[in-house]
Amino acid sequence: MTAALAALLIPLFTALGLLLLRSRSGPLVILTSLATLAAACWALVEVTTSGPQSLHLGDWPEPLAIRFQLQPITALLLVFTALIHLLVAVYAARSRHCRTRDTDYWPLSCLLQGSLNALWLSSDLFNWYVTLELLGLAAVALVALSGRKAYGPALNYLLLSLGASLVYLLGVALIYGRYGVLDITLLATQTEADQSTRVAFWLMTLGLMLKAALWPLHLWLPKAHASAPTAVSALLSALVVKGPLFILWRLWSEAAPVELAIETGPLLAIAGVAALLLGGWSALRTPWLKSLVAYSTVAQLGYALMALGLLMHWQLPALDAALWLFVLAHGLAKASMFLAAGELQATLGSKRVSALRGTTETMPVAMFAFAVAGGSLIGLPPSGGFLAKWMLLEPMLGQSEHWPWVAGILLGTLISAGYVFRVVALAFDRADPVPPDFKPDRFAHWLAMLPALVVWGLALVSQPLIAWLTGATP
Amino acid sequence: MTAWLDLVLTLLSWSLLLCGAFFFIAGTVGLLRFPDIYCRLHAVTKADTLGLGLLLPGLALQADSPDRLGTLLLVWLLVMGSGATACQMLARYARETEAPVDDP
Amino acid sequence: MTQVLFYLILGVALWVLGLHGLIRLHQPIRRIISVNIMGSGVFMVMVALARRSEDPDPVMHALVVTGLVVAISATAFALRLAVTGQRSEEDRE
Amino acid sequence: MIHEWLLDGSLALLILTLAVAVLYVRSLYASIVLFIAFGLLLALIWARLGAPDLALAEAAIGAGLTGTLLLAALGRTPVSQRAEPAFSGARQYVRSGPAVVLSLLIFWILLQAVLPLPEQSSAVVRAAEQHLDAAGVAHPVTAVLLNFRAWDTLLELLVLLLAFMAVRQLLPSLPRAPEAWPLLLGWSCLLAPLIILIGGYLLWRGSSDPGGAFQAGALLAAGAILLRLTDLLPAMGWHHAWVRLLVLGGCAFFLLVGLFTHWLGAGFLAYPEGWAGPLIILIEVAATLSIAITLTLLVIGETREVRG
Amino acid sequence: MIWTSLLPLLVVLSSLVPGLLIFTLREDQVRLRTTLNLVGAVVKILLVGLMLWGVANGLEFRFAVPFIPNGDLVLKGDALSLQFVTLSAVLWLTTTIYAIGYLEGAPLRSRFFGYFSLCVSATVGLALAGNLVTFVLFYELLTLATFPLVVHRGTAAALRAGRIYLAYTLGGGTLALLGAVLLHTQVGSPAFIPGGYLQATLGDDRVTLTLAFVLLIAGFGVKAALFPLHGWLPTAMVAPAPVSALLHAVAVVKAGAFGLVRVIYDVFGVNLMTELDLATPLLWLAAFTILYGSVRALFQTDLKRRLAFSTVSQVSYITLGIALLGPIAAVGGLVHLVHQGMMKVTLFYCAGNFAETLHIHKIRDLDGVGRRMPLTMAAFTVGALGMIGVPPVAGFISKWYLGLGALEVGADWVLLVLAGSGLLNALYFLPLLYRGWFGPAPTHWPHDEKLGTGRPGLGETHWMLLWPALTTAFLALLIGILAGTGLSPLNWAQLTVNMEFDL
Repeated sequence: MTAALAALLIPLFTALGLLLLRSRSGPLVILTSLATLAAACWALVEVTTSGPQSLHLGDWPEPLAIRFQLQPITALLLVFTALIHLLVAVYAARSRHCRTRDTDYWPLSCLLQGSLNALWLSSDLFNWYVTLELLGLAAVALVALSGRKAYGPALNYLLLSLGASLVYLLGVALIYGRYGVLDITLLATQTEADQSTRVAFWLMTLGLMLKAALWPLHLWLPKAHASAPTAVSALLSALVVKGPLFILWRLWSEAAPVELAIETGPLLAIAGVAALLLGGWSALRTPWLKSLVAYSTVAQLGYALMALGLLMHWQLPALDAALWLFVLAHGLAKASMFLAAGELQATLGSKRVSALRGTTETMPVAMFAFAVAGGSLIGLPPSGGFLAKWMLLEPMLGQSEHWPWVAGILLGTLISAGYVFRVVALAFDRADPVPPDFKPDRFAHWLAMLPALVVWGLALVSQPLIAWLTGATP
Repeated sequence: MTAWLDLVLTLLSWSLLLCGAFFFIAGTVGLLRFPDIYCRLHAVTKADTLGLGLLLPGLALQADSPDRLGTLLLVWLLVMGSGATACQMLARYARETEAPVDDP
Repeated sequence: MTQVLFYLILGVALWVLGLHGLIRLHQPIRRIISVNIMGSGVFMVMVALARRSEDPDPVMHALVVTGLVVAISATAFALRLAVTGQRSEEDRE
Repeated sequence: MIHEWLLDGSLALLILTLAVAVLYVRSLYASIVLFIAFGLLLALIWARLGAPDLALAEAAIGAGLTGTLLLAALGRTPVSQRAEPAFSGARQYVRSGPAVVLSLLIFWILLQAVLPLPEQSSAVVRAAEQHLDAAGVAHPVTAVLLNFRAWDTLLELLVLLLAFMAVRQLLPSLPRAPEAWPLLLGWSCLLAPLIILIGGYLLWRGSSDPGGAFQAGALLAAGAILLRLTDLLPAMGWHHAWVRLLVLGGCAFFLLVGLFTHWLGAGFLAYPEGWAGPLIILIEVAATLSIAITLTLLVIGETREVRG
Repeated sequence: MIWTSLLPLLVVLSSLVPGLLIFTLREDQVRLRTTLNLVGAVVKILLVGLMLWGVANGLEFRFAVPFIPNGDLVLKGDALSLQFVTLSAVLWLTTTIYAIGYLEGAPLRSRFFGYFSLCVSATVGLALAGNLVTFVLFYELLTLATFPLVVHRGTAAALRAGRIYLAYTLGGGTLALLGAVLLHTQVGSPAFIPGGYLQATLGDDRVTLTLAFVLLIAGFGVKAALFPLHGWLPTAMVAPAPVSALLHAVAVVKAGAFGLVRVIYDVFGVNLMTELDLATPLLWLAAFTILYGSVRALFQTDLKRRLAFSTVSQVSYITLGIALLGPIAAVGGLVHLVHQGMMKVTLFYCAGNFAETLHIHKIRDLDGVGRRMPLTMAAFTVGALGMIGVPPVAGFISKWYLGLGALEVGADWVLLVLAGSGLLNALYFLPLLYRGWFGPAPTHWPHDEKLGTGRPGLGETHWMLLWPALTTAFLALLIGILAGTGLSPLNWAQLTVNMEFDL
């Protein structure tokens, strides 16, 4: 647990230190990020060797204390967060086009990482509310870094995020009123499928869905993510939306009464399919590059939502692996995509998709990163996205009464292929290439490529990864 | 004897409270109905000062310890002070930003 | 009907009112106020729940205090964003 | 019995009327003023429900500071943008029929959910009562806030800090105050020491009675804002080390306590035997100052320095 | 790890590694790039030769790494896969030489040759794939690697073709993937075995089996250009000639056809196919596609488009052969995989030569070209006659076996299809030959690039364009003449079929 605590505290202390010293030192953040990563890896090793651990904060007994729970998934998410944060920090420190270098990006992103880590570790309903608020405020503050034009979307994001928290909080209040506990493990032993519980779980789910931008509560996301600075967009899409998703997953897979989960599952799964189709459709239509990437986040979260819904409906723990593979693969691919998109649009001086004409010639690395990451989003083998899709397809095709769901995946795949290749095909257009305004920054382009390669590289460790995920999730 | 005294005190206290409430209501009506800012300020501050000035003795008559009396006194002083200051600020602000009311 | 239930219902009513405002209104400051009313509704539910036992439940009270601080923090940020955002729109015109 | 209901009933009626009015009154200014009244009424209800801590906090934070913030925001909102677009009072309310029906439906569903709740009880309350002796403070709310669920409180301080950091990169909210008039100056001079006194009292009282860091911090912030507006307090620029220390002190000290308790083997945020009381007081002092300064800065906002 | 398990991997890497290296080269590093290309191609041929020798001597080549539960990534060299691998390796070498000549001085050659090598790696990986999961994986990778080649020119037409190509192939890939997952959920993904693995494990779940079959056939049928999934092929003609040659003769269409072979023989197996009666619709579809492609070819005025529709028709001979489910027909189908490859690649080289040297694109411009470029025209003639089925060119052998096979299983009507198609082939190829040899030569060619010496003979065009065409034409003739000997493709096909039908 010490390692996990270290992963939690290092970013927080870094943020405080930076503020205290009025420092905006990228290298320092990179250094502490490395330390966090090391701590997170250590936690992962610890949890793999000696099993899940839990810590009662303040050493108080069961119903009173807030409990930290270090499960294998938690440890994996700690590592994942640290990895993405480190990558984006390197980008923010190094890229010529990154406008966040001389801003409060550094302490804010550290606080963001700290709050995410607090969220992964916690298992207390109210504590989650506070971490969600922390996460939301940090995210909005980061979006607002992009200057005045982002204030509108940032405000909308903030208000909806606050509203969502209060919807969630009312659910928590009802749960407390009904069962008198806040700890999720204690709750799990007591829940019954009565009216109060049902309404409480629905409220919490709705709030979290809004926060995670799950369809149909996603409308705030594209504008917010697209108007943020590039480094921030990457953090938001890769990490922040996964926080509420994690809580949703823990709620439904651990605490909710089985009848309720079976009953609610199809609704979530249908919302997931709708997200895939409508998010993908919007991505196909939008004229703006970053909006396209942001809409693709909406669509891709549909896969995760579908996995969650079906997991609940069929009570199939095997789908856990699919869900978390989606989260990992999407996070890596999206980080890569946003960095590439940001570099492309900064170098070309235009935010339009149509400006990408001929970029395979002028900026081959960035475009290649975009395409490779897109391949994982489509789910082309042997990328991480493919593995996740495979894990999701397997139980669907295994029984003939589940077959209708396959249509959702099929259409989703085709639509994602549509919007990814909409960009890629344009990039091969040599008839009338848009000349770049600057000399391309090759280091930044390779940095964008890195997570995309990692997500394809998951294929090399796929077997142990899947086995670990299947065994690791409770 | 004490019972009689109690009754008188209670009656007195309640009549003071009622009077205070009446002035508060009158002040509020004035705030809503008077034509311009100065009149409204006049209504609010006068009526509130009077209303509070009646309410507090009314409550003081029901108080059971000197502590409570002290608190009530402090409340009265603070509200009087703030009310006067606020009224002055508002009036002056109005005067500095708007044309005088009685100008033809 | 007990006092607890009465205030529970009142809290829920405030929450719904706030939610309605958040969805229906457009003026940023009004929407911020709506969120605050929604928050008051939840807090009222929580305080009412705390009232169930003879000694009021300190846990709920503590949670509401935390909630209040969160609310003021978010409100301050939201208001500033709203005001600055409006001004930037004005500048552009 | 009946007058209890009379009180509860009129409070409920008032607060509902106020809430509807706040949302749908035509003038934004009126809406804000009514919202301040709403906050005060809420404080009254908290008191009525036996939650004096909350009543204090609500009066200071909910009504006072939020009111100031709202009025400041109103002052900076151009008149053209104050109106609700397509907002025409009651008529519009009627026209939004479906939304109203939906809201009523939600209300009905929630009603079903809360009906059985008054009969239930909580295991956490019993546990809190049991362990109150070991908590280091006598007032149960403070015990929960700073000991049983200290982690929540720590995160909440971070929320406050984050809000401040977020606001810092935007424009200052209050326009430069005009030169203070003598009456205001005099009154402020009189009021400020009193506020500091009461703030300190609230903080000290928190360990045994309602009160504590947040209420005290909010009150101190109110005093500081008053003094700052009348120029009786120097500008609190972020470049001053003391401002930074005070703002960050609460979180930092709290986190350090956590770190050291973990280091010493007691467990994260588990105060060692006998240290709970003093440590809580120290944390509360640091937190109060942090809260006070942060709230002050949130409301008045000093010169911005984030982007040149 | 012993060398027999590494060899399949090395065969794939021998083009993958040079490909990745080429991406990093600057445009002007021509010599290094050429060296890498040629060394890769030669090494691959040597490795494949080694493997051929090994398989003939009963060695087993199998490389496996874990991938997903119950589905390892397996590369395996068996008789069937070697047939395809050898074809790819040989044609890669000739096409590489051809492409170097073709693209001399053109921009973005590093990118072109990089993707070109990736494309061959994917094809070889697909040929060596030892189970369905691996096959689907390389099938998708092939799509990705070929797309940049199709849009290489970057013109509006190229982009349009690229989009159509992607829409078809990604859609097909997804269907094939669904089919593979469906089977995987039932029995996992065991290795391909002659006779199929499904019957032993999955008795008679008709619905699942039929659905899986339909999905897989629809998926692989896209690349095999089965009607109505052939639409991408003619539009993809805008690509540079080496790409057309590679796509149409080897990589893409053959990948589809090879997928069909694997599904029918090594996954479902002949017995199960007969039992479920799945082959008949496929047979009809193949027969229809053969005629449809020929008829459409007849009406094309553009040389490359005519060749493309001819491909649509010719690839379906393979499908026809395997769908007949008889050993002799199977031999015909399998051997046509190689034969059609050789002949069609020759035709495309020649079409490319005409276009590059004299800017001839339309059929009406072919008049008298045989006098200006006799050697190219001779190679073209060999290819065209082979397509029609004139002995002793290789095409005759395939058609002969297909006809015999049809009689063997009692599907006499197939003979009519073959005869009709042969007639149509003659109708659309012979006019070309007539124009080329006997048409009046124009006074001016559309645009004479003056490649080579500019005179008829060995210098009629750039030597790197001429020699590959002559080589493949010669090979097409040779494998036809030597069909009866031990190392001919026919013999290999026989060997494979003997295993499949357990003869």
